[in-house]
Amino acid sequence: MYDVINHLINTVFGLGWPSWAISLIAYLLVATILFLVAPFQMLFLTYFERRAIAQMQDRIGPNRVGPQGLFQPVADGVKMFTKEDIVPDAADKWVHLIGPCVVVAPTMFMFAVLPWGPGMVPLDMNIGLLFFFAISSVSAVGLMASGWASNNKFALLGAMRAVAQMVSYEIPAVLSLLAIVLVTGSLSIVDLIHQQAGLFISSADVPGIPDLGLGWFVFTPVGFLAFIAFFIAALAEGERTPFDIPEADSEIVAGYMTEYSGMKFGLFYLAQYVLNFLLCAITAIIFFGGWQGPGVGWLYAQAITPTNPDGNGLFNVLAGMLGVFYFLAKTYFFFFVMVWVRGAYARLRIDQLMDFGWKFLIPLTLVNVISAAIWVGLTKWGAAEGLAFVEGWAPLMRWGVAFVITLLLNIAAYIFLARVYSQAQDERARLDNEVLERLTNVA
Amino acid sequence: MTRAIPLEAVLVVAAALFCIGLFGALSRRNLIGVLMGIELMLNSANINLVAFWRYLEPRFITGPTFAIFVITVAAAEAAVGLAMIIAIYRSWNTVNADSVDSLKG
Amino acid sequence: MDLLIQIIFGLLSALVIGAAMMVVTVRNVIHAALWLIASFFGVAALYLLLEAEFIAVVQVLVYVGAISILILFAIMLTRSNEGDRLLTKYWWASALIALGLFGVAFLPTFTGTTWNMPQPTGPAGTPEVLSGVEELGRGFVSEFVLHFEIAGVLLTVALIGAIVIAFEERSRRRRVLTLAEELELRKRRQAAESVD
Amino acid sequence: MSFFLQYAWLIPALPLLGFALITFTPLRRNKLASGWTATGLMGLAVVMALGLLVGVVGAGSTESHAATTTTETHGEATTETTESHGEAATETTETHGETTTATTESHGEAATEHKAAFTFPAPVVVQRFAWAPAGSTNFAMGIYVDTPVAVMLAMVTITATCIHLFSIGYMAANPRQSRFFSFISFFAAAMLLMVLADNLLLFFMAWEIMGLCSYLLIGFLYERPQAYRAAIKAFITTRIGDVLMLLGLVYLWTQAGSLAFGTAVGEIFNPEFLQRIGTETGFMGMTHATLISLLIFAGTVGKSAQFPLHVWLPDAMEGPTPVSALIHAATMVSAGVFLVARTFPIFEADGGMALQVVAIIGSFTALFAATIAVAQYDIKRILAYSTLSQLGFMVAAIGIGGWVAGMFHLLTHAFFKALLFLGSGAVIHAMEATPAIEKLHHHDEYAAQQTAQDIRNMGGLRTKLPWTFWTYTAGYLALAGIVPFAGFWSKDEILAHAMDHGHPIVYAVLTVAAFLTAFYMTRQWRLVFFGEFRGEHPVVFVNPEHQAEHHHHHGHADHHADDHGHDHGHGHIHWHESPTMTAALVVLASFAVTAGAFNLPFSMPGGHWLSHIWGQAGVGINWMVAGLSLLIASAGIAVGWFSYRNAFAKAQDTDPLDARVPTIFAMLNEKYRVDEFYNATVGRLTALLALLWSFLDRVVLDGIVNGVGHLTLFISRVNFIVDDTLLNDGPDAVADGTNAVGRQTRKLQTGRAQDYAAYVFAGTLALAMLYLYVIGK
Amino acid sequence: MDIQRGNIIVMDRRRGKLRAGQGLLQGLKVVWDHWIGSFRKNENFSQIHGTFTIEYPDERMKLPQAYRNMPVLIYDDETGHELCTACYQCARACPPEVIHITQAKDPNTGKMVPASLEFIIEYDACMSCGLCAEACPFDAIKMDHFFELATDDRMGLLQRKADLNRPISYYTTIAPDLWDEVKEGAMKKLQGSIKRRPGVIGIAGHLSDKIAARRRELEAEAAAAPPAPADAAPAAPAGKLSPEEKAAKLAAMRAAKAGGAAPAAEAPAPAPELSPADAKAAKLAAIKAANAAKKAAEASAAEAPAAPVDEKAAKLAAIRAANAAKAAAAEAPAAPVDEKAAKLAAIRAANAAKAAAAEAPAAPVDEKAAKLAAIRAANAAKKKSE
Repeated sequence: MYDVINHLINTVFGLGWPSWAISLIAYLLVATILFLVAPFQMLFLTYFERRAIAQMQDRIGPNRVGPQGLFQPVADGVKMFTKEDIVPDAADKWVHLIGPCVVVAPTMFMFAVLPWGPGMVPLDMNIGLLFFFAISSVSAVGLMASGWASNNKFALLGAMRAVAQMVSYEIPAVLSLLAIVLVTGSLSIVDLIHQQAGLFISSADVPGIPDLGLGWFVFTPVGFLAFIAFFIAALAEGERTPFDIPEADSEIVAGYMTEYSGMKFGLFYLAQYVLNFLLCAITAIIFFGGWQGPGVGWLYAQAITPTNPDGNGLFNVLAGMLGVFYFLAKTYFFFFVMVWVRGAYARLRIDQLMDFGWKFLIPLTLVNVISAAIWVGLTKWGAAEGLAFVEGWAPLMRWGVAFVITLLLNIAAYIFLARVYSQAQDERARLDNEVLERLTNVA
Repeated sequence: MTRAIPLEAVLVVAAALFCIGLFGALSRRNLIGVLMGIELMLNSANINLVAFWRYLEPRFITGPTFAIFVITVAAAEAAVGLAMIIAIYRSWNTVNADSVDSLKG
Repeated sequence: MDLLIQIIFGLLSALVIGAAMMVVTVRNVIHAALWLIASFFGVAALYLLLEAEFIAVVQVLVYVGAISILILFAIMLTRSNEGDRLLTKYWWASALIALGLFGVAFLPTFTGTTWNMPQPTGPAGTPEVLSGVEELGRGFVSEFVLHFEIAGVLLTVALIGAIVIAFEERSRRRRVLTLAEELELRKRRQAAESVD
Repeated sequence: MSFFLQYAWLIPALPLLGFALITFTPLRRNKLASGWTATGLMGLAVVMALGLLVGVVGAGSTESHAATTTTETHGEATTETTESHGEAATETTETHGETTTATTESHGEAATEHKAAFTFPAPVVVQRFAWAPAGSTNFAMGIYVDTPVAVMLAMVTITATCIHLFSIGYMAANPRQSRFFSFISFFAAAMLLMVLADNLLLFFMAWEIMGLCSYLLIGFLYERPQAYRAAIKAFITTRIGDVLMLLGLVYLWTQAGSLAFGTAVGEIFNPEFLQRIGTETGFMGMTHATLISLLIFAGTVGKSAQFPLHVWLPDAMEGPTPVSALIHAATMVSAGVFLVARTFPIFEADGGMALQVVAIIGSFTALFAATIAVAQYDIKRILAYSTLSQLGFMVAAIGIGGWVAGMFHLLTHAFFKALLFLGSGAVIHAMEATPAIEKLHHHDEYAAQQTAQDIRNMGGLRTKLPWTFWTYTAGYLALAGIVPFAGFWSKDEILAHAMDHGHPIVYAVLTVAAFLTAFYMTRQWRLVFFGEFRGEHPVVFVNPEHQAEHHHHHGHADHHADDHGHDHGHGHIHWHESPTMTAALVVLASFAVTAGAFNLPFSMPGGHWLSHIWGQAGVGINWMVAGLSLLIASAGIAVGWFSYRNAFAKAQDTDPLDARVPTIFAMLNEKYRVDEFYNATVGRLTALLALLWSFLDRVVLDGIVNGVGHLTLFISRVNFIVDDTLLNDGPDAVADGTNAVGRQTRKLQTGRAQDYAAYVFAGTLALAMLYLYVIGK
Repeated sequence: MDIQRGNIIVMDRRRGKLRAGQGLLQGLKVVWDHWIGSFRKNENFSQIHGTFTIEYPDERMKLPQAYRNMPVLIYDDETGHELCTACYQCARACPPEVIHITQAKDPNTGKMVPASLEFIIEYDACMSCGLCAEACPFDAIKMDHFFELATDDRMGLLQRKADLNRPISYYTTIAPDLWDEVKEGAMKKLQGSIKRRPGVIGIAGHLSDKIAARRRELEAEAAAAPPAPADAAPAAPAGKLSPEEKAAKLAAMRAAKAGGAAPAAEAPAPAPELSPADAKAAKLAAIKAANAAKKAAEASAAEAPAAPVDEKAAKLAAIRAANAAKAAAAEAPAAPVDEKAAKLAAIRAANAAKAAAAEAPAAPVDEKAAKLAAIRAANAAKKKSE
């Protein structure tokens, strides 16, 4: 983006601005683009969700406003704008205002590191992934503030539950990504995606694989278990159905959003859906290769890239478009899965949620980290690192052995944890009854 | 960066932050206010660490390493501190630093 | 470029210091906590300015993400009803100490001493070699492995400690009985009284 | 024979056993039993002593093999010797654990060249054991038997046994008879132990015990003030001598390193040692030897009642007669002489200076005592003074080097003096039975006894007490020095030695003394046994105390005939002599007669037996001296007999000598007023001293004490003031101060963590400022 | 099967224990099937999949005939006469007492006329219980299917007679069966009451002016033209039948042919000058006619296929006949007029049974059903005669 603008201003207009001005403008431009893309995504996603969930419930969903209800989100948006923004008088005015902002801002930040297509990443930080999750944890503060500011018991309780949930599910999310980071060896998201070329077996592991952009991590046992854990954690993080306690209508009115109306309420919605989009995007990126897909690699190779300066500009655009298409397709698929899950599952109680997170998911991800370590050990390490016996094997052989071992380990871990967890549940139930009886000695 | 801003400036900012944190820790009546003061002080220490690393020894990573350790310690401290505050609240039903003075001479 | 950086630095330090001042002086503890978060962000930005982006991110992740929430939780759990006067009785003494420390101790030392800035090795313009995340990681498992392990242990201990201190027995919690249970209890008690 | 040698230590043990039995067992309640046990044990002791004598003499002659010397380790306690030691309050001596084996250097026939160092005969039995192992000094105790010791033992045991026998009879009337016997046997044990002692310390211990016994026995009739006053006087005067003697012993010990007899290295008769102390000058120009010997001689003067310290012996007659006989005639007094004899080489070592002093004092005492004895009326006092003079003889003999003569005279004198005393005892015993005395007895027991002892009230007792008369006469003749009797031979030997060895003055003095001895004995003998019995109208002794109480108005006259016809009514007096008393008298008499044979000056087979067995050269008889002495003795007798032929028709007559030379006689009667002189000088001196001391005490010490008292009072008042202000109020103030400070600082400890943190940082601030602006500059 | 209250029925689905995680997947599968299926419209409720949303304003659900919401008054199309005779039965029966009636008076004689002058129902309080319809002896008040009652003013819900009047044709469109059952009686009673209503009293408000004007025209025409033959009902205007009379006759004819006989071919052209309510009723009728025609077309098209369709129709007719007979029996206590009606019904039932039998090849089942119907009709008649 920088060179495009630079070319535009300096050569075309010949103004000769300093480079920092150019880069400033470039970043501003990208930022505005992102700021536009985000709400549109939100609009589309809300529409997509309501239609999809309707279909799942043998209903039609919004089809009145505009053709097939396409303008429904716009209508909602307008409604949000028009609705009067009521602030409870005993509420803490400023904090009430800041709440939504702090919830929305981080989600926008997260777009900074999101690669849409090959070479199309606003900011390639070498700790992109960590940045992504660091910023996501900030929104919890906004929730807390808003919950508190509305001076409403239910809001506060809802906020506390939401924050507790987000914080406690951040851990399995980050841990599962840790496994992937362990495998890829770098925190940068772009590197992550580049390593997912190849066919079923990523080209990083076995260089000879034809690069169809399908070497996704999800095909490795480590990746798969990480994907499941991450996706569940993402559901919790984005407060999607099994874990959508905070804004559960049936329980605590609307959770922390109770005392909000109008645009602030809209902001919350925006934040929520953008976050969901981002989580689906990151899932797609990390486990399903982001913009990797058959043909993208080849097209990009032809295009002008820093490594291939004499490529054809057109291919660059084509590769970009195909990449974005793949990326968005995967993201929307995952969003569909989210909706699908929303359609399928009932809401968890807050203590079940916490139990599940702490006692099942986190151990699972920890085991996954171990298997990731084994995977890295087997595929990448040699004698230098102490694994002499692996020295002679062919990459495919190493990949195979690693695959089998990690698969077995993961399955065993999963079964064991599942059993332990279910036993724990029964135990807890029994305990509850016992306590109840002791307290009231009602047989 | 190092050309634009002299090291002293950063240090002064850190020092100012430290002193404010200190004042907060020493004078705030609410226990949690005290804890916040302490967090500020720890942050200022961190700034110093990073500033010294950046300006004086960019090649060696001791600076950031210790910054990270300070952060972990701060986290641990905050956790335990707050647990204690809650425990105090539960037993004395107040978080007022002044009223928690049963060790009075 | 330098000017821009200076401006940014000025703004950031203003943010940090201002937020810190607010943390200390604002009456409402929640506001103080929020200002604290603002100052954390300022500090994170400062780290970025000092090109220690890993530290910045960790700062955001740990301080803003975890500690501030912990503080907010603590504040909410300990809502004490009596109006909390802002500062303790002898606040001016501590103010004096803080100011003294700053004015007398820190300023002269910082401005006084001359720091031996390393001369840029490469030709002008080449970016200095900065130790980034990788070196950090490598350092953690080679040079600082002991510190790393101890930090790990410390965190575990703190975790357990915090739980032990703050944990409230399920049984000790006042359990609200449902109406049926209430009746049952009363019936049972009367039966017991009538017996003895 | 080796049995007696082996068990020589039994000799002192037996009487000690007697003492123990009598005092510690119920035996003491039965008077007769205690008496006979004491006597029996003494009999045994005699047998042992004689056996020892024979063994020693036998061993001495063969001297080929080393005398059986047994070293007794400390463990094997010879019961009686150590016990007695233990009791005696002696200063603690430190002895090494190691036992020194005395090696007997058998000198063989020591050729006594003139001026050759006098050496003792080789000891036959030396049994030593480490006594009180403490510290570095090696101190052994034990017995040391050589020929002189053996002879002395024999003499002492024989006399003691006789006296025991006698006192059974004599003391029959006394209620505390067992107490008497326990003391006497204790005394005998002490005397025997002293003789047997192998070192001067044990010697000194026994010496002290004897002192004690003499005190106890003199003061036996402790009801009478004169008795216990005499006991104290005796004890103190001997004590003066003993102190000096102790000084000497310590001096000797410092020089020699040990006090053991014997010529080995480290023992006091070691030739080099003697040679050394003989030459080295010590104190005031005199050599060590001189000093030591003079000091030791002081002991002798004290104990054997030589001139300056003789006053106690006559007063000691207050004790019962057997006591006087045993202690003040035979044994104890001769101990002093034995001491000088025992340590003779030391006296000799200094080239004769000490011996000269000894000789002078000895001869002077002899003359002096003899003169006093002439003017005495009391039978026992006459004998006392005669003992004094005879001791003077012995000391003089030793002083002029006549060691054998002195010893010989000691032996013989013991026998006949004991005889004489027992005789007088028998006489007194009889006299007390006379009615006049008995009547007096009722009024004043003491006066009665004194009048009983007064020879003026006696007379004509030869027919009444025949056994006593004849034994007494034997003693009298021996003492006077008539040929066949023991006295002559020993006295003659002394005189011979004096003449041979160039001591004319001593010879002259001793000769005059001998003459006087003969005179006063004859006087006594004549007054007691011849003439008419003057007991009906005795010269009643006036008891100063009673006089005060009794009848003041009696005035001075009662000194003469009492109410003359008053007591006539009793008629015939029954004179009685108890058999035990006479048996003892007879035995002693036989010895008095035969004792002389022990050391006949003739070189016939038995001649010089004593000097022979004592390893000294027998001194040939000096016919001239012998004849001269015989002449003098008979002259004395004659003069005595004739001057008192018709004297004292009545008890109250004046003494012919008194009549002739009244002033001299009076002076002699009052014993040269030595007592008074002492009282005047020493008494007044001590009185003066006492006065001074009391003054000193009252003024100075009291002054000091009171002064101190006042001072302390003052100081205390000052102290109180100081204390009150400074110490009371001060600490209070301090306490209050600290309290206040505490209360202030307590405020510091507010319990609020924040304040503590504030203090911390204030501290850092201060330190920073200090460092930056003060030090850092 | 009857389920005793309180005890628990254990359903054994004989399926394997769900391993952890399988349950979740199966849930997803269920939802997936629904999602896929939901792209088809769901015809009737027995299907599981397919969207069943009825886009309400555009599509409407066929309300069941017995659906009742808000009572309306019925008036006869042909005569314009309201069936309501102001007998107050409905007002008495109404629980929330929302019906207020004032009886009409003959202006001339001052006598009470069996017609209502004013008939008010407070729609906002009416709970549509249908008790008034049941209580009305003259079937004058029926429960309508109209629920879109949104008005913007409160008085809107206070329905006067003008608002309440509905033509019989409309009622027959919404509840044909119910009307059939009571049609004869109602008409008979109507005739009775018409007779006792002078002038235009009792004519639905909106028609009364027109009819009065019409009558005046007729009278004028009659005056002008020779007196038209007096048909049975004085009300029937001579000459050209007013369109609604024609419509009413048509309805009657159709009702007669209700048994599925070939429907009247002609589609009545909606009378342009009908008042808005009649226009609507007319349109309704037209539509229903079209539907019936369509159904008939299907039926005719479907004739070729197997007989079960006819059999079903026959059975239906028989049942209906039985119901009619029973209903007639229910009205036994009514006046002798009813007996004649009952006999008529019996004869008709027999003719129907015979017709059905003639039509279909003599399938044993139909004969039995017809015989049954005949016997039942005979019993009913016998009972009535007793």
